[in-house]
Amino acid sequence: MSAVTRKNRDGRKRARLISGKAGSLLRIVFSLAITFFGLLLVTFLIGRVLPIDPVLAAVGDRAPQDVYDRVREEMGLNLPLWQQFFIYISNVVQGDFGQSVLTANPVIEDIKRVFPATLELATLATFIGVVLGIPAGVFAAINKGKWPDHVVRVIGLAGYSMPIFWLGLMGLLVFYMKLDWVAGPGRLDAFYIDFIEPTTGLMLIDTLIEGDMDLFWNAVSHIILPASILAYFSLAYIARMTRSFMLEQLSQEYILTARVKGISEHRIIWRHALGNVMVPLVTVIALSYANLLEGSVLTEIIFAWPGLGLYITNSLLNADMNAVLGGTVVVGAVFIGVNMLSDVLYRLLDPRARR
Amino acid sequence: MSNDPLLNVKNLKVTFNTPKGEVNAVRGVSFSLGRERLGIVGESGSGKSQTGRAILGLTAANGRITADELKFHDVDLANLTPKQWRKVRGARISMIMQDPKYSLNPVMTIGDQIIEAYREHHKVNAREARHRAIDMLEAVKIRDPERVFNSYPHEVSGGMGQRVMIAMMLIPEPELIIADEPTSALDVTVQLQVMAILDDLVRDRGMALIFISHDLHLVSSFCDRVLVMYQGHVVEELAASALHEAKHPYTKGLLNCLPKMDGDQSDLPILEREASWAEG
Amino acid sequence: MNTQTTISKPGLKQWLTSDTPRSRLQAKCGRAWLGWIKFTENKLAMIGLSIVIGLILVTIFAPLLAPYDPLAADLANRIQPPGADHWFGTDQLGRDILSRLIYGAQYTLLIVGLVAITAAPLGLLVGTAAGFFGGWVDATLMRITDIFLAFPKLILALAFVSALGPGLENAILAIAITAWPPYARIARAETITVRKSDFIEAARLQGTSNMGLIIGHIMPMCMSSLVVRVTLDMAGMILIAAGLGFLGLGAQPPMPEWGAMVSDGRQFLLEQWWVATVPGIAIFVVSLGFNLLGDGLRDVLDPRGGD
Amino acid sequence: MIEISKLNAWFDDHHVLKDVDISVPANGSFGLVGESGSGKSTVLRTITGLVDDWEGNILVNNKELGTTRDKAFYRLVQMVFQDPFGSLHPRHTIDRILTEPVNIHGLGNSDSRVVEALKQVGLDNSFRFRYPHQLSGGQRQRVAIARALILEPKVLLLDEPTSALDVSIQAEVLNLLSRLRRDLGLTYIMVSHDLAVVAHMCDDIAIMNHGRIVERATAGQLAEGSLEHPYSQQLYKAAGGYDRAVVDSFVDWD
Amino acid sequence: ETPKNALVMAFAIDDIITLDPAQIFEFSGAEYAGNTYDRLIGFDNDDVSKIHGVIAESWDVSEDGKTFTFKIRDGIKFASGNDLTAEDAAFSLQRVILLDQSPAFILGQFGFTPENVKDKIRAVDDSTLVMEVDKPYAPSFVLYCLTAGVGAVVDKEEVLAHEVDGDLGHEWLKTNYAGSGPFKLNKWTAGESLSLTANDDYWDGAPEMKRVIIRNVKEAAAQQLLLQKGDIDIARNLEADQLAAVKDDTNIKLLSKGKGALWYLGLSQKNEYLSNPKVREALKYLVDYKGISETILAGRSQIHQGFLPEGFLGAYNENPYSLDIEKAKSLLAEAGLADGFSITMDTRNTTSIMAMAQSIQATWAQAGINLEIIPGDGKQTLTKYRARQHDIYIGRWGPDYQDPHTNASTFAWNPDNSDDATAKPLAWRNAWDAGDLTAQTDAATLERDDAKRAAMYVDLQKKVLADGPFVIMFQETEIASMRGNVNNFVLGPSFDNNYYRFVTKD
Ligand SMILES: Nc1ncnc2c1ncn2[C@@H]1O[C@H](COP(=O)(O)OP(=O)(O)OP(=O)(O)O)[C@@H](O)[C@H]1O
Ligand SMILES: Nc1ncnc2c1ncn2[C@@H]1O[C@H](COP(=O)(O)OP(=O)(O)OP(=O)(O)O)[C@@H](O)[C@H]1O
Ligand SMILES: [Mg+2]
Ligand SMILES: [Mg+2]
Repeated sequence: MSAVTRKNRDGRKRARLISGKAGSLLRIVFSLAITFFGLLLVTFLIGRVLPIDPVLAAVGDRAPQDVYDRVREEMGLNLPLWQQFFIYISNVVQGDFGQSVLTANPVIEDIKRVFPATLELATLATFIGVVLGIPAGVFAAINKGKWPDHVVRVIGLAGYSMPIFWLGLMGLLVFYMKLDWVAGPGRLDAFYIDFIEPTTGLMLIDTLIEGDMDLFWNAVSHIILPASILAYFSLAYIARMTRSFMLEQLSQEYILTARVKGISEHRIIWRHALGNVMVPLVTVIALSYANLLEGSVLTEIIFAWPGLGLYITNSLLNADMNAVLGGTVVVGAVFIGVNMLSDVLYRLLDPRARR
Repeated sequence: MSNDPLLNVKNLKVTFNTPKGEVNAVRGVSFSLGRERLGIVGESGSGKSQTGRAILGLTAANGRITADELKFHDVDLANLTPKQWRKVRGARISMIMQDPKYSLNPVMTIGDQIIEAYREHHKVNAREARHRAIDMLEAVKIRDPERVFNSYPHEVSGGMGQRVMIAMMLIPEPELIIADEPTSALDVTVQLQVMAILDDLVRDRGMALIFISHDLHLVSSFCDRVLVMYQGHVVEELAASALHEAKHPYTKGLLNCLPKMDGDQSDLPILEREASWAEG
Repeated sequence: MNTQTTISKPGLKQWLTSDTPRSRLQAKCGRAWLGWIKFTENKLAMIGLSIVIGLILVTIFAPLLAPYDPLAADLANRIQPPGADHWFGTDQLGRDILSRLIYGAQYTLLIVGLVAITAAPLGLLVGTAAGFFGGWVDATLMRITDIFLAFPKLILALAFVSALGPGLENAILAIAITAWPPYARIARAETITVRKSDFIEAARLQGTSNMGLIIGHIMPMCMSSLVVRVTLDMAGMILIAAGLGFLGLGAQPPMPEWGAMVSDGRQFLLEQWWVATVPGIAIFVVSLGFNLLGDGLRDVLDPRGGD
Repeated sequence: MIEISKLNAWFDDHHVLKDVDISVPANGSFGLVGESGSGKSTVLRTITGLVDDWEGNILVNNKELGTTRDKAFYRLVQMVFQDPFGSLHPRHTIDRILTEPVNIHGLGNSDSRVVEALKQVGLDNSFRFRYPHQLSGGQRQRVAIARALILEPKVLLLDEPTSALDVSIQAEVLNLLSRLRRDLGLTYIMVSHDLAVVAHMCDDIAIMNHGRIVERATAGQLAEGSLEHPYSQQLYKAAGGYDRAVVDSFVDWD
Repeated sequence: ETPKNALVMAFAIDDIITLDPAQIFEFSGAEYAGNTYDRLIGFDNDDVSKIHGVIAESWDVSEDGKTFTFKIRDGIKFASGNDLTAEDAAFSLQRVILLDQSPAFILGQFGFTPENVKDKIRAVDDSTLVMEVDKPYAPSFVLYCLTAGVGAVVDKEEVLAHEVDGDLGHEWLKTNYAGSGPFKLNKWTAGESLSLTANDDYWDGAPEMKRVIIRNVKEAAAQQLLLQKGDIDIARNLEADQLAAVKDDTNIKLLSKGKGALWYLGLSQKNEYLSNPKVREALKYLVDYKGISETILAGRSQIHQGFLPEGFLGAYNENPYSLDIEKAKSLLAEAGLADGFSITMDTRNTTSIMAMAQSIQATWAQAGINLEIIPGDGKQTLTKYRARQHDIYIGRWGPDYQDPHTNASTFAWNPDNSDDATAKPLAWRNAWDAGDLTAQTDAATLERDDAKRAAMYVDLQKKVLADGPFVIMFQETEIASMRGNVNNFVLGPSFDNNYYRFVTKD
């Protein structure tokens, strides 16, 4: 007969010691490293299983065989897989993502160029989505089952189910061609292209830095349509989630408490209920923002918007794997960054999660 | 105890529309209330809470209130606009909820929630309001009011939370407080301590109190008068001191079925319900 | 009260609504019946159901319903506007759009059906396992989920389609592979909220195995939020399929898949709007249907709601 | 039947149980009282294997318990939770809830066993195919008891089985539990914060405070109120209803 | 509205992967080089048989046909301000061979190797360039090859100033400029835009357009909107239906020019059905040439079945095949395939190709052939094609230079049909053993009499037409849609010859 004794109690203690502040930082770093490694590995493997010949992008279809063979060797494609991966990883660790075959530029340079375009678009779209989506969702929730609820729902759903290229082209036709409210495809009118030296890469900010208000308004009128169309998607999602979170909160006891205090309905909804709704909502918004930051290829094609989505897709279709890998890492980093940001916001908004 | 009635309730009915048909939660409750402590007891689902909520106009959206009379002083509570309600709620009639864990907004500090209750009804600046709030926290025997003022609800214990709740509901100095099982989520000893605070405050400020509970014993030792409810009806009304003289079999049954401390392990008497009770 | 009125009508209905079912079968049927009754009271859900049933019927009876051969090209008759001969006009190869729409219903059904039965269960399994076991299982599974989540979705889908070869089935598989991580997250969150609850511990005390707990006790708790999310995503799935089609990796021509029809038609959007718009509206209607149905299903799946 | 000695338990760094000793004879009934958070539930949960981090000796039916519990253990020991609203799976019918343990332990005959178990706790067949939310609190708690009984255990651990219930229903459930103990020869450990309930149900009582047993008493001693520890006395007084003077004499035990 | 002195164009330019003329081998890249670099010689866009000097004022061919001597024009300056000399020209040609990029073979086929090129191509003095080829090729063959992009002259001093690790400035020139053409590079942003500025000192007259801005717009519909709105001057990639739409717009006019590119089906001879000559012939009767050309490609192509595009020396412009299902059926019956068969076709997923493929699919169905279309992105289908894993490939082939040998050497030439061959012309990709045609093709390069040479090519084309594994269908026509006020935009037979320098705006 042996009593149960507390096993490895000291071990646990020690484990707990590591789980202090430095420990949790260490754990975060470790899990980030794993995630990135996974991303790289998956991308790399994709590059290998892709039935697209990466050499073709570099030499074209009509190159003679000897050029083809030489370039293939230059690209390191004749090495064993693990060796290629190892070389790639060790370069990445040194901050070198290599060169893109398609643009003849270092991948890093390319990303510095295309990511701000996407960032600008996604940020504005998310902004519009949040500014319109939350009130729409609240409005639907407080009118649950009545016609405003249905209207919000159907409009949201329509945004969800129309292909973006349809919306994009129709938007161009109506607002650009017919009504002349907005400018056409591109980030600036074509003959302005050379007028602006990218500082941040964000056209709205660069034009302001330049101090040229004409350019700024030109940039605004270019971005507003694609941003609105992207926003439609996040709006639909945000409104819907807001609605359901709101309904949940409105049935909570503390709402009753607020009513007992004689507080106006307005304050109850926008301060009390929404304050709580924002807690889960930041995660939703962050996720939809992160998704937009991947870049929407279709929007980018239609609006001639040189963004990340198009860059990665195009690179993938040409098996320009350095570019794809670089892009994936950026998207992954953005994703993780946005998630961390949402965690921070979550903590900020929800005192229960602090400490 | 002055005898001019604060609240007059005649034939109050609360009916809910549900997918399964109508639910009559309260079926004709009448009573009048002066500046006294009135207890409402009854088993779960007997309509205690709904009676209390109807007085504050807080019946859920699918519910309907009818009453021959529902008057607070000369205010007809049955026909108030939302705006008029806001003048009554908090300022003149208030309610203490059962569970502080769920009844306080988790993302607002306790201080903000108390101040909000006060400033809704008193035009004072922020500093003044803060002052009042801290005083009030002290009044409910919170030892470190400054700290609690800046805390969030999850950072205080249940007993503390309930004190905060009391402070919040009393700060606008209402004339009538409805306490819906204010202590049943708490430990026995804490429960009594919280009740003592409530007792003191109500007494000092000359408020009327409706105390809702399912614990007959507790209610009778705390209140002046007791209403016993069963299935939406008041089956008996008695003075607290006269509890042992209760006549209604339901009331007696409730009293009997409490286990005693005497260590007697024989079966407890069981309440045998009769259909006729539900007719009122 | 309700049952009182039905008792006067004996027979099947009484058997179904009996308060004291005599067998599990009877109880099951009765429950299904009650669920159905509850469902039918939800008008929006009924509209959704009719749309989905309509889609299924169209799929089954396509050959009877379609006025033309959906594949018959007729270059002389291309891009005709809607009219008496072709209700929804013709496309760039002179094929009747209505007929293509009718024959295309099956692919839409296939896409949403297959993704729903692959991605949702996969996400559910991963999420519940991670949430339930916690510790390193959770860490591992969630890292994998993160990797897939952090991966650009279209790239993943594209890569899969490219690797497996183009075609609808592979496109569907690719979509499923990009679709599961959010489901895993939802399921995990839900699992974490319930795994410490009394009813799970109670079940454990009955000697239920971990697998039993996950499948029998945890998964049902995740179902309603998952169903809603999946039905909400259905439109997105049709659209991703369309997007893959736009990039040429979706359905194989001349398959009249709706997304591919929209993307083919975009070229004529400015002048001949109907070519892309008609299938676009079809996608909208169907996703509306699934959405309404999903909301209704959630109410039925969650026996607590409503009463 | 149950011998517990030197039981300690931790949640992370938090030392929740400190040298708890309990001994319950077969067919005995042992009561644990104490304020919220004093560790009452943890004692029961440690016995049933729901607590990972503990040390000490636990003997059930003369068998020493290790860190894991096997199926056979659960046929011997069952537990009823405090909250009848949380301990039944909201998506399972009563029938399924009761059938599952029967199937897991391969007892067979689930149909008749379920009916029998329901009858034991005084529920008729009309409840069998309902969902928990379609039952009242008392009925739910009966179902929870039925679930515990369906495996025909010898020991029943009761974690505040009536604290969520109305007094009238509490009486019914308490009577039911007494009857079952008599009829089936069960052994109970019952946790409650209500002295009267424990006094009514149990032969021996322990009063817990901050993870320690501060006092032991028999039902008789409790009835007389002859308790020594000041905390016990306070509990005893509190059970007498609201009395302003008594409340003022309370001290905080934080 | 665009400024008067700037030309704004929407053009799918994302195929540009380099700006180094020694490497450029893509359509839009060629157009860039054509407008920014001068070559030694050029040809008349309307009559390619007329070859004229550009940087070379004149040239001589030696008796034995192996030595070419060019006299370099005086007074040409590079954008850098350096004088252009024969040394620059020699360096440029040597550089092509030394760098050995994709288009290097255009020069390399004349016997230049990295080892000998410095001897064989050399500047005798500042104004004389000598080039020695290894065989007595037809002079037109050699000259046409020099009109291609590899003949562009780069600024030796400037390029070498940016040399890294002996790369002859290649890395730098990929994204920079060192030429003497009518326009110079302002900025290239890959996948986004290309902007050029006028060379005001251009020896042959400064362009009127001071800036040329080309924006990458992939979506044809978007190009249409931009054009109709007047935000651009020229839209380059409108498809059939957009062209139909803008035709009615009075503000817009169209300019078209037959290009060298051919649309064809490659029939893999590894396939048991396709290796049957009767089947090949049947398939040639099973394309709705007229329907596709008039509807799907409306205006952007003409029916053309010989492997040399119209305008090339020796082009055979008869089109013997037309849609004839009965004939095809009887041919299939003769082949013992009266019940048809199933086969796949790898198809790029662009709108036109897809539509063509679907039309073909529908036509073949009428003859009992079940065609499965396997869509894929360009590089993907191409990878498969190059690996000889297709049944049928629907493709577009553009000549590399203006000499007939460019197409003959791919459609009618296959020295080694084994899987590991070193030369992989289209004939090889379709596993077609061209037999005697290989030798005949080689012989044609050495025929110095143009008329005889032309006859040889006509003969080759007829043979390929009759028996080859190619269903050549159309010759491409390029259409530029432009605002009414844009004049003198020039489209040439290849992208090298699309010129901006003459453009004026009203
Ligand atoms: N929104 C609602 N819809 C339908 N029925 C309701 C609603 N709210 C309350 N009820 C019903 O009204 C009846 C009275 O409820 P009430 O809350 O007043 O009971 P109670 O006496 O306070 O019980 P407890 O002691 O459990 O709090 C119950 O049967 C309840 O089911
Ligand atoms: N899962 C857990 N994780 C961390 N701490 C816990 C956990 N469960 C219980 N505790 C802590 O252990 C202590 C004892 O808890 P326990 O539930 O045993 O108390 P109790 O006496 O049953 O109280 P109550 O009367 O409220 O049920 C408490 O301080 C509690 O906060
Ligand atoms: Mg209540
Ligand atoms: Mg407990």
